[in-house]
Amino acid sequence: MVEQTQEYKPSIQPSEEGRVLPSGEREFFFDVSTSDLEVNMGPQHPATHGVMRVLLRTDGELVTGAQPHLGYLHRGAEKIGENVEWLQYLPYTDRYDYLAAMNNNLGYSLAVEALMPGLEIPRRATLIRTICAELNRIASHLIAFGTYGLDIGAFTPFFYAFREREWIQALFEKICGARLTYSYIRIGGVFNEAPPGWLKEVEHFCDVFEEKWKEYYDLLALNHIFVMRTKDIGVITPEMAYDFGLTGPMLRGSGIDFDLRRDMPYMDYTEIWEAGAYQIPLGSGEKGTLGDCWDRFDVRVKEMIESIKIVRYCLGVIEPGPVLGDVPKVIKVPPGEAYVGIENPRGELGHYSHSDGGKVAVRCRVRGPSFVNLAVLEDLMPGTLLADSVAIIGSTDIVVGETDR
Amino acid sequence: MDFKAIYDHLRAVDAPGLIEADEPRLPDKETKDKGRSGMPFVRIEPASFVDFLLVCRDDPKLTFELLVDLTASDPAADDENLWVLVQLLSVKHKHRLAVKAYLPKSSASIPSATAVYRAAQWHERECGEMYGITFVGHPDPRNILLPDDWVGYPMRKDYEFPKEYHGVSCE
Amino acid sequence: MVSTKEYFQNVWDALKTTAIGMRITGKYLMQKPITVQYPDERLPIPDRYRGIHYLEQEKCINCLACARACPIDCIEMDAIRHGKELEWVAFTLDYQKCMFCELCVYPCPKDCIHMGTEFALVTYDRSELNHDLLSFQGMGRGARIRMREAQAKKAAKEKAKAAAAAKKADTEKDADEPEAAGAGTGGDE
Amino acid sequence: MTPPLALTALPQEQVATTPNPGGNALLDLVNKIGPPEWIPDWIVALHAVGAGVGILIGIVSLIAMYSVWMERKVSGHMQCRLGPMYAGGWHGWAQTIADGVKLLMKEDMIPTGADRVLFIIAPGIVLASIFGALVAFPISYDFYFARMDLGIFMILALGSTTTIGVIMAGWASNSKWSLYGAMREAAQVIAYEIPLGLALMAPLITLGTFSLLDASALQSDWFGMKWAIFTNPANLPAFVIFWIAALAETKRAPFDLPEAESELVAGFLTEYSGIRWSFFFMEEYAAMFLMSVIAAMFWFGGFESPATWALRSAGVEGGIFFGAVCFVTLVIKAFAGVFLMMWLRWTLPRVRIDQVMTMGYKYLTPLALLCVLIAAVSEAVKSLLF
Repeated sequence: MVEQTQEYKPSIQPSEEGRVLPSGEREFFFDVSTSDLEVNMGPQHPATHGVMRVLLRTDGELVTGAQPHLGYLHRGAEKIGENVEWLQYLPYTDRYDYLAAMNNNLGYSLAVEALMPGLEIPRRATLIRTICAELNRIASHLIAFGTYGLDIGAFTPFFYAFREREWIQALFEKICGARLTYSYIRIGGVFNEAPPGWLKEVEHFCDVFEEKWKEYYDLLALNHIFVMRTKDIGVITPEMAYDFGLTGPMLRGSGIDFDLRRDMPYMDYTEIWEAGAYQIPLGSGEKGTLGDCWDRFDVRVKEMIESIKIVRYCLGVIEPGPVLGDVPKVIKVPPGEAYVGIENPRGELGHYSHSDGGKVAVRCRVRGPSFVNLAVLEDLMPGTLLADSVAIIGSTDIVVGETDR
Repeated sequence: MDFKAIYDHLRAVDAPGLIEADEPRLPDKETKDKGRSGMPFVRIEPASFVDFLLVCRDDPKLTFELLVDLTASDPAADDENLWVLVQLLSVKHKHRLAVKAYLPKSSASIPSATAVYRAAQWHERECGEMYGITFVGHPDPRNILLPDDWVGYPMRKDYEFPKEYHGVSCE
Repeated sequence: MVSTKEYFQNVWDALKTTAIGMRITGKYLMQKPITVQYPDERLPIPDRYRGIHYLEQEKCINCLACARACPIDCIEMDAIRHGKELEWVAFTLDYQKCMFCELCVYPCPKDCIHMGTEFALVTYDRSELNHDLLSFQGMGRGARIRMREAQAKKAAKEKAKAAAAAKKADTEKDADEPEAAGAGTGGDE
Repeated sequence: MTPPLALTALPQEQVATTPNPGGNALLDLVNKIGPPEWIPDWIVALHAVGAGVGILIGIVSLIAMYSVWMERKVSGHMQCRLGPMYAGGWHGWAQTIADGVKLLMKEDMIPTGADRVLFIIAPGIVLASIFGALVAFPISYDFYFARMDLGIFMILALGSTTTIGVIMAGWASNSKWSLYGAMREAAQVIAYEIPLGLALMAPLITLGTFSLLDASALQSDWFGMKWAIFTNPANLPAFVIFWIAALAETKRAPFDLPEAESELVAGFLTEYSGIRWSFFFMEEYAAMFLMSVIAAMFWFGGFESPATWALRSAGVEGGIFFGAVCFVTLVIKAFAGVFLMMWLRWTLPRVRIDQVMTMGYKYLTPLALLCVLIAAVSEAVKSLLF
């Protein structure tokens, strides 16, 4: 963090003819005067990743203050949750973090299932859920990778990232019929069985992706200009990360070894971890300071390859079987409250469901990781250059659908 | 630590404002109790909210470094209380704790947790605009998601949807 | 200040990583693109695609299960019952609201509402998006064009088939009994 | 004392291959046709100049148009896409023409609060300066707009005048983003003029001339491959430095800071639309072409290639066919340069403004000076040895 203690001393000295103001001060006339410039970055700006507005105070190229303004995409999703049935709320969860809709479905389903103690989730359903969630994590990180390149000014990686993302979307299209808002993982399992040959295609994707991933890393992450642009920028110290409640890659980028999949396991992630299928990439401060933008970016890029490993493990152990537990057509949830946090691509996605035993939720809270991660912006921005502010916003990897809900 | 151990430890260190633990229970037909599923809670006194969080954060056996979530809930339109719910998470010990405080709807106010966890800042702004809860000592108590001139607290159960907003019909 | 070593290291790194990047982009310059020219070529649409609905009207029993399952209440249906027969008044789906979640498909007891593969919903007027599922008029321009194309194709196929059959019949007739043809014509006379 | 360096030692027989030193080929052509006696000379001259301007505008428009099309195709294929495919039929060759027509038809918008006069004349200044610089661009040995002994000086001087237009555009737009773009442009161009000029010194020392035509003629040996980049060890690093500086001068990625779209929306172009915007666009591509021509002329043999050498040894020299071969050689070389610029653009991320300054002042300028030194020393050694 750079301390902002600059004061301006105009090069032209004030003239003697000044008048005395009512406050007793003397007013001088300057030929040249400087002042901070207030710039609205957004609501429509290429670097804000949606309709978010950041009010910047700049001193030339130097940013001296930043204030995020949210709410341009506020749709009252939590209120909707109190007015529709449990299953009917599922499509709305797609629309928080629209880049990782499978994970949102999963989080919501797990939160509702936590209130239904008798419900058994078939093993095949769990594995398909894991595969879908991890594939969607890759798809989401690909966007993070591509758009971060775009923020820094490299266009081509964005298209390479989209090429693979399109493939994942085509896979999802085959399994559930939608490309973005899947509504596939539902309470009690998944909506329908994977079509024949789908798992083979996923395996093929894994093979190809591992090759392409190396190219991504060479093309963008190790590029000298990219490294120079992102190292030592937006440093989040571990203390700061704790204080702001950061989760996910933002937390791991600061070198804190914490992943909900391993440390507070849900579904079958314990089994996968114990089988040694994946590691948890951490920010290392390899290129600059620990917890800078490069570290966060690096964690995201490396997580993609770890997700591939998880998918491969699941493909190895999956067996035929039912994919939906014993769920009635109109779901009635026993009274109770549950909070379930899962590892979304952006951090901990928490769903707090409160049921009074009826068909409709009493409270349907979503703890969006982007919302929390964005708060750190106010502290990171001052003292950086204008171009760095873009790099910092990009490295938080927010989805405005989730910050505003 | 599991919830039982955390609760016992909180009792042992005499955490300020701790009232009771609310654990899930099976339904009981005789007392017409519908039971409660889900997760256990700790209920605290709203007045000593900040002190309680400080204990949770700084006690070496608890070390809840992260305030994951702070939200409110309006259980029913005829209920006289609002709930404030806090989810704490310890990275070191890998455990969670859910904290709940009851606030009367007539005067919903609670000390702000911003001094303990800065993560609470935006969550509190959201609770403030959605439920009309006053967080005493919050450094920046503006609306965050709603426009500054919004009337009413939309997430309350007795909220009535406006007929129009700035000349735009909402029917 | 940077040290001398760092100075030249920077120069070297910049040149090297630029060369690596250029190798990758240059490689793709030589490769075949992966995109398709959309209106001319189309990617195959999977069977489960969630496009515009279609309704098997004769199966429907007006039970309202789909309308009730809809999270946004975009399905409206009404029918008058004459004994076992249903006289349909309306079955509309408002695509201004619909979010293609497929929740209306599962509860159907008669399995009569489906998600189609048509996705082109562009219209000149919002009111056109309130589709009447009872007729094809509501299916959108692209759907109508493709429907017409499909019908034309089918008709052409049938015509060809009929022609082939006729020809085959003719040749068979010719081959089997050439006199019979003459007899036939004679009969006509 | 050593004898005078190669700076003054122009091989006379090679200079003689460029006829009519100091004249204007167009004027000669008009004179050859022989207008009636009663038409005053100045009218003839005016017509010649008019024809020259017409040819120049035609060339610039064609270059800009096809550079844009090429950029879109190159970027498309690098990104596994196709780029424009419809307009015109074959690979969308008419796409830029269609875009140009669209831009002409667009509403002419001037933002409220803009300085109208500056806003309107800024694109003109930008375009005029690049046209001015292109006057020194020779089409072949016999056909050029102006033969100047200090041609490269004029190109550099007029080429950097575009900055004034850009700053005017940024200031006049009454937009904060535009102002940022203009200020960045000012800082950047000033920083990169120095290494650009210094890097050019190396081949200038090698060749010993400031004139584009002479530079080309001097590289005609060795089967048309006596290119300056091979004849002096300092010229390759000098070319790299020149190229980086040229990217910065022409506002191309990774130095497209004045219009950095992810930071400044579109920089100084934010408020421009329609035909005015396309003027800036044309300037960018014409400048790219011009920089590539300079590189081709002073490093890569100019008009010279084995083809011209073969023609010359077969006795075909001068005349339309030889001129055409010269022109095609140069255009191929220049478009190779343009392609290299595009390749770099679609590979690299954008540099930050302080890094741009650091790179210009701390890396390129000293290294360029070193190149000049090496070039001079090696030329001296050469003139001693041979």
